[in-house]
Amino acid sequence: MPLLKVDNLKVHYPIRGGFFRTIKDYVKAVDGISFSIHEGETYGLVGESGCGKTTTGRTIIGLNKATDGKVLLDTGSELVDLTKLSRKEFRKYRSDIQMIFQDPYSSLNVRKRVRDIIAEPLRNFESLTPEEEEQRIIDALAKVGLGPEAMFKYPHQFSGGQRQRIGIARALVINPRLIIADEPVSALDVSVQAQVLNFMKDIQKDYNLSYLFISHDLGVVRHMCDRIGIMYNGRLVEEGTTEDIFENPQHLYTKRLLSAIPNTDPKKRYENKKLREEINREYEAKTRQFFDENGRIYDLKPISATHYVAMP
Amino acid sequence: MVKYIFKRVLAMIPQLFILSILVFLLTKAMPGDPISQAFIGNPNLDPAVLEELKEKAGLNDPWHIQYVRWISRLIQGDLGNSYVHKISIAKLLGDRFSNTIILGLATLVLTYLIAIPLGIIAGRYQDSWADKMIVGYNYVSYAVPLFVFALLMLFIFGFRLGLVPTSGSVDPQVTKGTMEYYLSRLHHLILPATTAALLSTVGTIQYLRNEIIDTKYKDFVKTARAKGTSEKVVYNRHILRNSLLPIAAFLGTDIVNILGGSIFIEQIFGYPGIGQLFVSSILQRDYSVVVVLVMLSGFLALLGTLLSDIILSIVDPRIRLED
Amino acid sequence: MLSQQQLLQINELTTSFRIGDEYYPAVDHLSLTVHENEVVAIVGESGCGKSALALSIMKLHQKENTKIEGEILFQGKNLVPLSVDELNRYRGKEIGMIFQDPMTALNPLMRIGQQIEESMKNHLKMTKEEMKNRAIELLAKVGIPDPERTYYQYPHELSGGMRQRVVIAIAIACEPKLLIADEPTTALDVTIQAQILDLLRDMQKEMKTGIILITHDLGVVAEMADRVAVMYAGQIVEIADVYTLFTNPLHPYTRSLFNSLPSAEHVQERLHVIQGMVPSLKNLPRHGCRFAGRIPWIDESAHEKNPQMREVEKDHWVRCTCWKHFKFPEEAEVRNYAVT
Amino acid sequence: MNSVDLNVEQKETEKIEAPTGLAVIWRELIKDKLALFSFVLLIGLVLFIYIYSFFLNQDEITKIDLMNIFARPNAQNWLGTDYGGRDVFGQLIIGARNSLTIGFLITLTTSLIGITLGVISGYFGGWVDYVIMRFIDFILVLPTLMIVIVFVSIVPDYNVFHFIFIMSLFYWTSKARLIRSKTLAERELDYVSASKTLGTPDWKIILFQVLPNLSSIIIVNMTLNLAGNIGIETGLSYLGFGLPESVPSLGTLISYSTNPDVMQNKWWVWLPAALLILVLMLCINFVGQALKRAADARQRLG
Amino acid sequence: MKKRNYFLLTLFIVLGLLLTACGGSDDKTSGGKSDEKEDEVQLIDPEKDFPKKVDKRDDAIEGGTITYAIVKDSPFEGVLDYNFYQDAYDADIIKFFAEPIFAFDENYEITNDLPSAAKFEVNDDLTQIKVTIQDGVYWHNGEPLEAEDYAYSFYIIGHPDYDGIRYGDDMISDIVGMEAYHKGETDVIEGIEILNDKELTITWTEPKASLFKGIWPYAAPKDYIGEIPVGELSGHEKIRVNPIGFGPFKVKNIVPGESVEFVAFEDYYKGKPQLDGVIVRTVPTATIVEEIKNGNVDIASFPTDQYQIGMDTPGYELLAAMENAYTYIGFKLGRWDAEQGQVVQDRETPLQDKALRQAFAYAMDNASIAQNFYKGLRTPATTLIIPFFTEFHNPDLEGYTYNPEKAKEILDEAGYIDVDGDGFREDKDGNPMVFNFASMSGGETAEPIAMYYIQNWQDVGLNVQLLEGRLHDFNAFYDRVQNDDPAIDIYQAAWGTGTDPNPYGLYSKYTSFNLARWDNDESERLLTEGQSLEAAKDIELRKEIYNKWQELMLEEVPVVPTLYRYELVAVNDRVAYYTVDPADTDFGWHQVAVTE
Repeated sequence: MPLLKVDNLKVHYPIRGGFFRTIKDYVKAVDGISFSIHEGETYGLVGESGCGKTTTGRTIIGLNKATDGKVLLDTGSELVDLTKLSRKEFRKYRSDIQMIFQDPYSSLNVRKRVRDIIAEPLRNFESLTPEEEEQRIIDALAKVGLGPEAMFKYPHQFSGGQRQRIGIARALVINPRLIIADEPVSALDVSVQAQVLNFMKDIQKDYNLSYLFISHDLGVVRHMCDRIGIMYNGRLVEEGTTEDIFENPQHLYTKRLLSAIPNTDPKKRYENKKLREEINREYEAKTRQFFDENGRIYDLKPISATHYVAMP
Repeated sequence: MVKYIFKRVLAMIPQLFILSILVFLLTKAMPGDPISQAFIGNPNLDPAVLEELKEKAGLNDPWHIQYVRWISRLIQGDLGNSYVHKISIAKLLGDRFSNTIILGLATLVLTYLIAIPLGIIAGRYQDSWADKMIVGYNYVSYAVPLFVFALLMLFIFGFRLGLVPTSGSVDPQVTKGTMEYYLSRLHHLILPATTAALLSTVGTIQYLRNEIIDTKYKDFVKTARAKGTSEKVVYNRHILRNSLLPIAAFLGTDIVNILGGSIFIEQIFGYPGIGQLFVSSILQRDYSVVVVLVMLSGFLALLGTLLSDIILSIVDPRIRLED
Repeated sequence: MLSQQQLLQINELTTSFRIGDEYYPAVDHLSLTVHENEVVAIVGESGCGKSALALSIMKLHQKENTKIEGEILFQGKNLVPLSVDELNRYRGKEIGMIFQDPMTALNPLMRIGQQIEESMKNHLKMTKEEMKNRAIELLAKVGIPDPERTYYQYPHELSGGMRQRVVIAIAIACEPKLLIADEPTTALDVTIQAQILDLLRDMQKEMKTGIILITHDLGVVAEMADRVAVMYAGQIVEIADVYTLFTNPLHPYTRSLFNSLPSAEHVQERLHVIQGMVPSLKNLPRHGCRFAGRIPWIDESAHEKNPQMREVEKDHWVRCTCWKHFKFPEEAEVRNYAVT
Repeated sequence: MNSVDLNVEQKETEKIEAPTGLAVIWRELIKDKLALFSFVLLIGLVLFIYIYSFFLNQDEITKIDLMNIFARPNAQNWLGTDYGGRDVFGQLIIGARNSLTIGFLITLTTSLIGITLGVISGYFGGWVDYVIMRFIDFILVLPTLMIVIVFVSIVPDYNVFHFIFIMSLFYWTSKARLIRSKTLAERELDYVSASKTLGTPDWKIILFQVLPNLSSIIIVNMTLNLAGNIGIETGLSYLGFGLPESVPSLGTLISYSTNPDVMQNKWWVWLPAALLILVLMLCINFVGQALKRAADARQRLG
Repeated sequence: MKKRNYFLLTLFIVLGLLLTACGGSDDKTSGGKSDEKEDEVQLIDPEKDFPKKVDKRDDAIEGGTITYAIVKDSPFEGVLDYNFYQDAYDADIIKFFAEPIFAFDENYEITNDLPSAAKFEVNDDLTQIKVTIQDGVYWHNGEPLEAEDYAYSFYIIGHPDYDGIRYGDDMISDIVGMEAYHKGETDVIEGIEILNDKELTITWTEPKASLFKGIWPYAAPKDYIGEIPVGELSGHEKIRVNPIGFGPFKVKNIVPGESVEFVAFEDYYKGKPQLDGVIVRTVPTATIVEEIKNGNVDIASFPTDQYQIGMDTPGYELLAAMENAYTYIGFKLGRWDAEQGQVVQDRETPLQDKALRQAFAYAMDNASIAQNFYKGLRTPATTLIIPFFTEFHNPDLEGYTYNPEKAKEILDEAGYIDVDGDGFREDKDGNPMVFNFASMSGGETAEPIAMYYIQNWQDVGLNVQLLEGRLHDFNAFYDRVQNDDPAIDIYQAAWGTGTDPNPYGLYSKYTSFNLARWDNDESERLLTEGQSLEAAKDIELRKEIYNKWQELMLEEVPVVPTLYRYELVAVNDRVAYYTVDPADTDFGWHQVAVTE
């Protein structure tokens, strides 16, 4: 039984217009996707901007409202459909799912000391004495490699990487089982990015965490994920293990995406370019095979035990 | 566009409707009434006639009946009659309304004529001497009460220097329609409009200055410079147009403010417009006029916001009026 | 490298920004040469001064709080002392510029056509008709599908990729000899990035333009550059042709950078972490090897007192002697150091 | 995110160094000599006015003295007397106190309404926002001055509190709009999302997360508003719809200048009040501008 | 540090502006007057210090134009017809082009002895008048003035659709058949009989003692406006834009609410006017003095509260005339019973005690107010019939002069003693007394005067408070006073008397204008007698009756007259002839001329 099962999730935003703000149309940000995440696993959700990957993550944790579909969380005793919960009811499961945000600058309230930032979930869910609370904070900070003196500082006194770690400490302090990481390193410089990525891997091992890792950077995704779903236009076009995706991409879009990654070997640049051109030609030629008459992506079909492709 | 405008105008109706009830109630709550006040201090008149006149005018009915009567006449395009002036309000407004509109327009135009160059100078040469002068002027005009300033202007330019007429909207001796007539009106307009404009520039200068300073460092300005565009053109074509845009958005509020200010300006410069009429109507409890004037101002303000939306949609390609 | 005409020669350029009452150099005595038909990439993390360098060449900084010293010789003519009017003869005509963010680089109130024509209007004596034709031609050239329609469109009607193409069209409108591309693809998605890079590369070849490519992405460098300069803390720490640098990076910073990069091509267990943080402009170390503080396990004596660029092999220059002594620490150590 | 121009590089440095809240404001004040001077002057004036007025006997000051009408400034009446033979200096102090109090209270009440509605509107969005915004649009187009004048003629025992009440009815809208737009921006920031995912209830997020981040904007706005609100009754007093004369205010004193005789020959009656208002407003403005700069720097932090 | 400079700079700009504004006149006042300020207040006796007319007719030239100012803060209403106007300012304009058909003598009674458009005969019992229109009187449109025109005035005022306020006057409503006409029952007023083009008779249902003063003297140009329905008349162009009369000047152009241009009417029956024309325009109070000084206006009423600045500027002369009005303070004693149509004096208030009212009256320092606030341009009032009515005003009555000691004495005697030592007297039973004093806003000095009275009363131990701590605007004030708001105990108001001295309309128990709601049999008897036929015929008798009444009112003091008023009129030196004396029967606008 997977820890989290997303079943045919849809998020449609109404476009309102006119004086009476009537609904004119919908933006189908997420249009029916299904996947599941197992315990201790990192599931990567990849795609270009606007493909719906962030919306998916935010919907799972209840920041957006789902239009349709289910998000089933295995709490150990029962399966809970998170989409059906009010914000109040959701509180019970907050400690199972937590989130790490993209921008380490805006995700921490600059007005608060680190201590208060990390204590926020504790104060919401547990009634602790100040001493207990302090101990928990120190523990959490230690988990992310920061000393207890950090407690009394403000976010701006830390570097981007450190701030991202404070964000992670905040998520970790209530011992979640699943962390949704929405582009956790895309705002960071390469050197700092490495730090955070290493560290995320470390704590995953230490606490048997599951990640939903949302990113547009295929390099990072390959480094981090066990399984990957490729999203396009609010739908999944391909899903499989990291190896499936990178070594044996099937869907045209996946191929195109992979070919677009700049290769760090300058000698291969002409080769790459040729490959890209080829794939582009193929993409233009065969689009109809991969999209139905409405331009919608087909449902996923298995081509191996782990590998699914959106095919007719 | 036409459809949009139509819808917007339609949407004004409920707003004006609420406003009308509000104002109607408020005016009815004012102590005294327009007819009684004519009798006070006139012991030769018979109080019985007063009652008769009040009854005839329907002033003794409960307010909702008066309101329904009033609104149903309004819907038929009849603004009603002034109790005090004994004339239909439409006629009463005639010249006064156009006076206020002309004064308002002149003020608006002058405001922009003064504020835009100053705002540009202040923004472009930020922290220069000129900028500091302009900002200083801005602070002072923010702090000086309108009527004190207006009186000072009147005394200096009207009386000490004798450059401009000191009251009225037109010379009584000129005949309507002649060149002389229009020149005379213009002559009478200069001082009140300039005075009002000098003080109402505050917001615009401030805003334009900030906007220019903001825009100055935007990427597309860098792009323009990178093309080898001269500074003059960079300012005129790129920075200015983008900075002026938000000012159009203030047209609606500008109109509200100028109408509010006209109450003072008209009072001080003896300029017969609706502001002056409003104050005297309040004092004389000429309800019907008060209500119409408030509604009219509200309507003008609504029109102003509509106008600024339309202007914005024309100037700014990013904004499209949805139907 | 092919021996070519020198196009741009930067000598001892120092660009300082005022913070409070003092000036702090963001670019510190930097020298660099760009040849015709050559793509020189300048790579480094944010705050290393690479963008300051790009803007210094065209003097597009805020005048009030920037100081530029040194020499920028464009075809032998020093641009630094020129007035804005004199510079305008070069801007757009001889040197074109591509900005990072296509969303903000275009004037939202002007039609695309006008914006492209502007530089032609500034520099070329052309009729309206000619300008329009050329603008449409340029739009076609940068791969815009319906150039005639786009000519009349406003920026907001175009997607990010399309806008960046327009920005490029603007930059090449007068066929400049030098293009400065400041992170031209950072704001774009990978697939679009690939297209834009290909476009740039093709055009560069066709027009034999020299390009200064500012980027933080080593992948982009590998795809585009002929020569690479690695910048750290306002200085170039290593410069070499692209093949040499990618196969044999020498400076500890360059090597750390490569090692910390996750790759889509192969799987690494752990990434290298550069210790500490990028120093801010105000706190830049001004003496000795500026990278020394971030490789504390290397003995101090390995660094030069006053590190200089040295040619270690043909056309491969490295700053400071510490590269000779540099090695990555063991993994256990890495974890220790990472915890700060 | 590897944004590149100079601003960002400067921002980067400030990011590291900027302290929070009051400290920035204080630093900004100290740096700007004019603002500091204004601040000291302002505090001095306000303290003087409130403390001094505490020792003044209002009945004594407003006592009509027919033998002493329009006395020029002299040893007894430092600023002479008005047309009732009343001491102008005393009226100036009490008037300034009243005007300041009115300014403070109007600022306070409008802020309270404006912030509450603005934050609610911006934070929740949707139909709540729609309704509040339409309401604000409605109030914005109201001919405020006219309605206030009508209102004044209705209330029989029109006093300071009625005045504050009426003004507060109309003057909160721009504040609500400002706060709404800032809240909208703030709401999109991840720290709000983070708080939501951490199970913090909305009201707590609004009160303890969003509001503190808006505080500098609120402070700046309140300061600048205060300047405007102090002078707010002057105009109404001129039209004769201001406060009753028995409640001295700067507006009453200034509106004596409507009489050309007073305007030209009895400068001591109205000029001190006009100058005091000017000085107060300028001081508040200069301080406000310094605060604004401080707030901007803070904003860069966000 | 540079910024400091512009802080100062802004201050300098403002100061600079101020100085330029005040500069001119500042030295004048500071030079001469500052020292004398405290020791003496220059006293003026308006009767002696100001002339009533200017007459330099020897230097006058033919032609010229003068500007006549209407001092008013809002536009004039423009109801330019005697039958309809309500606002005195409109009357001020009408007088240039329209006139009564009769002439009035120095007692404001109609006379046949002066040149006039019509002569009359009255029958013995004063029930009928026969009016004969003179020849040679023409309307501005060239039509002759006819009997029908005079009759038409009554047809307008009596008409059911008439929206003016003149109908109630019994000189109109008591015309035979008028009531039926007013109710719309008939088209003809029986009592108005047109004998021929030039003659008509008007008959009243009962003798009219005040016929000579009260008869409606205005005609309406029937040829011109007869076609227009009466209901539409007041708003009609022929009244608003192109009104006509048979007065000395013709309306040439009206800028609504703002100004009127008149030109001489060549065919004026008293002779062609000297002037070519007159321009009438409204001028705000705030600027009138400047306008006068600058010579922008030639004749204007001069605001008394700005008298100080105007005093010594050359170029114009100030004329003074007593206004037919007085200010008074009234004590609310009862209420108006609309059903019965009479006053019921039933309020439970210590003010019912005459002694208390007298004490109030003695405590008031009207003389100081007149001198200090008005520089003598108002004088302490003595009786309720103003000196304007020279025949009936009793100059021997001193009225209540300021005498706080006397007030205290009266109070002590009557038993109003301060028992609890709070400085205020309690009533006879030892209960605290607080009186609310209502006064009107408007007018420069209204507030300090009200406060001064309160101080006066408080000085003698009467606890009077300003109603709601503020003054109330005209309408709010009268609304509450008329409706007998129990919150008001004492009020200050003013009455305009018109030209009829008869105080019945203000003080009879049957009139709602008896605002004090005072009901006294003796007063009622005197008032009725005063307007009886006998009294009308016998002026001595009437004098005696009104004398008694004045004395009675002083004794009973339901109201205390406080001030009589003088109006100042500024006349430019170029004006050759003008008078403000209402008794100057020679005066006519056609004689006004200029010297240059």
